[in-house]
Amino acid sequence: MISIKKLSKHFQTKDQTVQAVDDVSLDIEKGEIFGVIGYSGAGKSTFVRLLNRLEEPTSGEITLDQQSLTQLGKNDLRKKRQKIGMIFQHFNLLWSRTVYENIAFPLEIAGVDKQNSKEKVDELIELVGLKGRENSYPSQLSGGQKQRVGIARALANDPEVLLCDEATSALDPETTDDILDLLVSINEKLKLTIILITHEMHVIQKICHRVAVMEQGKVVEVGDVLEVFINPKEKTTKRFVQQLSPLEHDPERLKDFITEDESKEVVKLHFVGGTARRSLISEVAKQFDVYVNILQGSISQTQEGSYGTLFVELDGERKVIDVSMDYIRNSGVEVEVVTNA
Amino acid sequence: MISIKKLSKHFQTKDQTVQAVDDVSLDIEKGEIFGVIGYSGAGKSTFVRLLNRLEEPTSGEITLDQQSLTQLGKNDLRKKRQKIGMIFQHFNLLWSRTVYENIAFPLEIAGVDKQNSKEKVDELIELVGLKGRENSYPSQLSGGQKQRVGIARALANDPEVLLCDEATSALDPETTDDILDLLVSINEKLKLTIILITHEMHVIQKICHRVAVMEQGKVVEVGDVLEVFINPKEKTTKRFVQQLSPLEHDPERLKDFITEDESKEVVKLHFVGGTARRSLISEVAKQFDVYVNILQGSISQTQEGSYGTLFVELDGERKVIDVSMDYIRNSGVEVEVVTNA
Amino acid sequence: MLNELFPNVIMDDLWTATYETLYMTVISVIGTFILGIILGLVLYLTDRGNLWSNRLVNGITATLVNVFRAIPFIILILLLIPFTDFLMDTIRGPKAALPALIIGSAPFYARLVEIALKEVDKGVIEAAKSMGAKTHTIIFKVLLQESKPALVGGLTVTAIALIGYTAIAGVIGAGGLGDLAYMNGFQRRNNDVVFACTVFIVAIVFIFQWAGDFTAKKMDKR
Amino acid sequence: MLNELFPNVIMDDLWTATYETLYMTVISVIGTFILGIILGLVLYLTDRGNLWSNRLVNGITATLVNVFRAIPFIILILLLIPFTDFLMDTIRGPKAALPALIIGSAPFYARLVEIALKEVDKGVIEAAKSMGAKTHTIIFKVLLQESKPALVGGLTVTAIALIGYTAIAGVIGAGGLGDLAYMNGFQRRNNDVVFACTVFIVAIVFIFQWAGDFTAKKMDKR
Amino acid sequence: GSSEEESNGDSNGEDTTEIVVGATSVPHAEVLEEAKPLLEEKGIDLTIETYQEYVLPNEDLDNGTLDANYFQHIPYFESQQEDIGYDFVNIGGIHIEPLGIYSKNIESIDNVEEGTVVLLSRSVADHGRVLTLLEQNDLIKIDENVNKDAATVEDVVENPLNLEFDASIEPALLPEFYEREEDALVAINTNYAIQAGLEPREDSLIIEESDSPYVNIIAARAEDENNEALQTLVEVLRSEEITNFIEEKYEGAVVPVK
Ligand SMILES: Nc1ncnc2c1ncn2[C@@H]1O[C@H](COP(=O)(O)OP(=O)(O)OP(=O)(O)O)[C@@H](O)[C@H]1O
Ligand SMILES: Nc1ncnc2c1ncn2[C@@H]1O[C@H](COP(=O)(O)OP(=O)(O)OP(=O)(O)O)[C@@H](O)[C@H]1O
Ligand SMILES: [Mg+2]
Ligand SMILES: [Mg+2]
Repeated sequence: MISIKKLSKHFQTKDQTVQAVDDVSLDIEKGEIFGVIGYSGAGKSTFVRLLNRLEEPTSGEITLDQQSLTQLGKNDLRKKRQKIGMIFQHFNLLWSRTVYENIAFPLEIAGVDKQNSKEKVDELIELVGLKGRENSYPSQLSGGQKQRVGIARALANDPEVLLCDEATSALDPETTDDILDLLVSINEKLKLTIILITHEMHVIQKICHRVAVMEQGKVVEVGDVLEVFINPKEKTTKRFVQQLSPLEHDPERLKDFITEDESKEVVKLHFVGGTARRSLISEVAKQFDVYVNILQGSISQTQEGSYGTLFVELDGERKVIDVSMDYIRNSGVEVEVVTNA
Repeated sequence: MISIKKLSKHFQTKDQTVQAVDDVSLDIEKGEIFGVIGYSGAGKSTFVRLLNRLEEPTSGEITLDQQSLTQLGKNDLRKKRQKIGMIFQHFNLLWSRTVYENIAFPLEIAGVDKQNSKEKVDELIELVGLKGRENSYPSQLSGGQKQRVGIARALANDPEVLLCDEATSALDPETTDDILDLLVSINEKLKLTIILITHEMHVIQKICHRVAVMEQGKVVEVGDVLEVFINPKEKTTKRFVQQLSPLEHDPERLKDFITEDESKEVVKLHFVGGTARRSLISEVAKQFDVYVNILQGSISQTQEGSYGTLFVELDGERKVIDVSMDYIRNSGVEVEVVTNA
Repeated sequence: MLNELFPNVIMDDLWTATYETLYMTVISVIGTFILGIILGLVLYLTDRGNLWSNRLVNGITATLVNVFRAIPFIILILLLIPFTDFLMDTIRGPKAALPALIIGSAPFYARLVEIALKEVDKGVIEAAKSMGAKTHTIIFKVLLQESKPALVGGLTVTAIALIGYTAIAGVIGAGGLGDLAYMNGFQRRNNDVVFACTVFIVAIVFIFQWAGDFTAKKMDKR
Repeated sequence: MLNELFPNVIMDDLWTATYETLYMTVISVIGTFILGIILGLVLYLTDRGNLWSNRLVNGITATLVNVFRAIPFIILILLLIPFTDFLMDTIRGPKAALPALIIGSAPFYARLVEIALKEVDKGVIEAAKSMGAKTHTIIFKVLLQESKPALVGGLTVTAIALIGYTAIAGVIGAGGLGDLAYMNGFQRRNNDVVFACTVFIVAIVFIFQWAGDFTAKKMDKR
Repeated sequence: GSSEEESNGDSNGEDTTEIVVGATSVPHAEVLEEAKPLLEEKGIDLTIETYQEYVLPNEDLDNGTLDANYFQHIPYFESQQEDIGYDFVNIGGIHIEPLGIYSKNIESIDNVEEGTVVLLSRSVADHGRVLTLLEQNDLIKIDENVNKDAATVEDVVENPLNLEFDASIEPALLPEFYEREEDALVAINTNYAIQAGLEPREDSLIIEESDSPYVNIIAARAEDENNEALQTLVEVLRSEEITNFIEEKYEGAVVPVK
């Protein structure tokens, strides 16, 4: 549905040229929820701003529904944009309008009549939990409340494509979940295509179908969410995936367990779904004369089996430990001995 | 060090009175990292803004270092504020100043000479990863980059108290970690007191000593981080704590495992530190004729033992399952049978 | 008592002059507002990087605006006489002063409008663009709305400057308080008349300023 | 050729008048800038809810500013004669026009300054406050810096209005292009002189406007 | 407009005639105001239009806005006719405003020092008068080829004392300059001099005599030369009542034409 070809955007500052987006090619399907992650300054915001031509590309092409967006005339672009909702990182609310009026704005633009508009806006206000604050001005709202107005506004005109720039990063987990559920339900009901920038991996995990990882303007990795999560290739991706179980790699806390003692070995077990049996740890305990002490980590059940990482201490004779490790390896779980580096 | 007594702040809007902060009493120690969490609109921002009197309280008192802040004269307040750094939710950078000049601003205010100022600013720019962008203006920065300028600015004048309003919520995990490490190291070196608003629980977990939970202007729960995490009392708190292992409570995904089958039981094991042995699962596997299948959950090692939650399936004869559960319970781990509600 | 302090002040004249001043000011403020907003919008929109970015139109408008600000007001009045005659069917009296007053102050207000529009947050304009707003909508619902306090502030300043201009318009018999002060007061050395007129003008200025401030404050929801 | 088209234009006079206009405008722009910024700051800072919030001072300043804007310029010149004599040691010529020009336009610029300051983001003022900045620092490093483009824009508008005022200042022999246009052009029906003077004034207006726009654009880092 | 009123007046015939007369504020408009009730008695309804300067009243007379004007003296009237080509007539002279030259420090016109500043009104209509007065006292010489009444500062051909002319002062401000520019010669119209508290005959160094050619007249379009209403206007303005009024009110600053 959205096809991006060799898209680049350069900014000229006094000292240097910043290659905010650098030769990006991508295809995003209709009805897909597409996540974009990357470090601060990687070019994520610039990338989505190119998608509705708020930023004119330096080079490259964007095709939306067979139509070249980059060559669209002013008027056609305007019409197209009415069907592309956008949630801004900095909200960009009109301070002169109340919450209600801000949300009604895209409807006014699209020429929806007052009655229908009111219904829609009231519904959205309810959905984003701002009931009772309709007549407040943005300056009277908290950060998260402003963000929610921005979200409601972007959804008001039933867009076909929704661009979200850190739409939930000012929100608490409860509100985030509500908003995400809302997005998923619209996505399913109306085949809304969503492109979603975030640095919160659980957002990606919860609702995205595919994810792209940006680094210095380039897309360095792209794929199905689970695939990328299970098998992150790039260092950046690994760092992001790690966020899902933030404690697992805390070397400080593992240090105490890593000793010279031959009879104890700290290993990292990496469950990658598929063949891995769930009862692996008790199987090992039963079959071999070792104790498996779970130190830290997290594991979760996905459609395709267990997925996650556990750090465990194997406690037993050296030989037995080695055999157990082989056994675990053969069950389809990656095993890695952790040493003090 | 900071003592807050019956602090309240009301806002008057056209339709209603918003009780943003409502009768809050708290004590925060010197050198403490104090987290504040709560839903959007709970009054967190208003609360910290009261602490440096950017917002005048409706009633109540704040004492800082034995001095009543609420009664301080203009000039004394000004001097006091030089030692209270603040990171704003919306950055509040001066658009007319470059990155370098923005960070140097508090030093200019404190009258630090050019040479010393330059050293300090260069060091901070390096620390927040903006080397090479010193001469950019805020309008040329990404959201996260702006946030980092705000952080560097708040730290420039070696404050004694640091107020952080969602300081890291626009940042990717890597940068967040770097910033948090930086805060911890300053906290340890210089006994910096930090009051930190966030909705990211891993931030609280990683660096806070104590945490307060706000709801509708009130502090509904406050305590040591681990304590609150292990034993959240309020519904809000529970919802936040859940964020740390977002998958564990996903009832959708557990459903498949919960069956009528007598020989299989899904239980939730709650490790609360202290006496719980790490090798519990392999012990059970060895001693009883059951298989322990780890379904999902996460566990981590803290100074005080294992802490976390695992959902496991016990697979064996009914009687043996019951005995195993007793055994586990006696090891100091909370056991809860999960049913389909 | 009053008669003693103000021996030369004729109340009827003062009221007539007040009426004339108000008549000229109010009508020309309305005209200036409309013309100034249009010119200011054109200046802003055709500037580089903005919605209608167009060097030529910008250049022409800027030239027009500058030329009309450049011509000394007294000469402007005289130059406009044929135009005034055509438009108003008279070249004498308060009515005849209106074209010159409006044409003299609209370019000035246009610049204030331009400055006000430049202060509008680029982000909200982008937001409106991203919703597919027509330029028309962006103008009326974003630019003019978000700059309201500054537009009203600028209009207040212009209105008060206009009161000053009406005094000059006395040369074509427009009357008004400034003219009364000059003709019956200043030229005849009747200080009481000058003083009375000034008090009346100050009162009008205060009312305008107060109304402007009040409206601007009311509109400012930041 | 030029002599035929402009039979009555004496180039020397034109240059002298240009010099006089520039002299009066430039110096009074500087004076207006300083005085206007001070008054504008006082108006802004003493307003309700701002740093020095003070009804009395605000009221007095507003009154002063309004009164001086209310007095017709010609009468202001007359009223200021003793003051001018004391200050400048002459009451004739371009130099003598300066006090009236400055006092006449500073209140006007003050209002534009006030409007510009109101547009400064409250957030950055709070940020400066939270760092314990002195009011002095907030004024010079935040308020004036963050409103620079609007301040310069307003000054440009004021400067061009001042060019118009210099024409009126002709009544005390201040000279200048506006006066030349009136005396040698308009009064003697020498249309060529009026035209030549207007062209020169337009040129000056253009230079001022261009310089102002350029500076404002350069300063605007948003 | 007033031309309509005029045609109304014509159609109404004998009872009332309306005339519109343009005048400058002092003393012309004041004199006309005084004459208004007298004219009413004679069936003439007078409308006074006040002007601030000397170009528009002639312009308006020419284009029919006015029926007559009363602000200019004969030399200016003639130079205007010549320069612009108006077809006007002088219906009658009413008064003279003698112009004087004053100075705070200079004791006598014979003691004028080299380089003395001479301050003149910015009204071109007055320049010839002042220069003629100076020439009569041998301070300067005006180009013989120009009409003395229309002479300007540029027409001064001999200036032995190097007098420095400044001819751009607002006439009403001249008394102020007299007070403060103590070493200058200041040419002040008598009306302004009196209003500023000067005694023209005593305080002036030189002053125009009553045989001055600068008689202020009622001017009208040539076709109205025999207009009855305008004739009546002149009559009334020359009547004893008005003459007395002028003498009393202006104490010598305005001298009625006999
Ligand atoms: N100036 C104001 N006028 C009226 N109401 C206000 C004002 N400022 C804040 N509020 C209200 O006070 C409440 C608390 O706001 P606050 O900004 O403290 O929330 P918060 O906990 O920081 O939320 P978030 O996480 O969304 O930033 C909110 O309901 C908000 O709408
Ligand atoms: N107008 C501009 N002029 C110059 N450089 C710019 C401009 N806008 C963005 N940049 C630079 O382009 C790069 C990409 O910016 P972008 O806003 O796309 O990053 P991002 O991935 O959204 O980061 P964040 O997560 O911090 O919001 C950054 O280095 C930024 O500084
Ligand atoms: Mg971004
Ligand atoms: Mg907040």
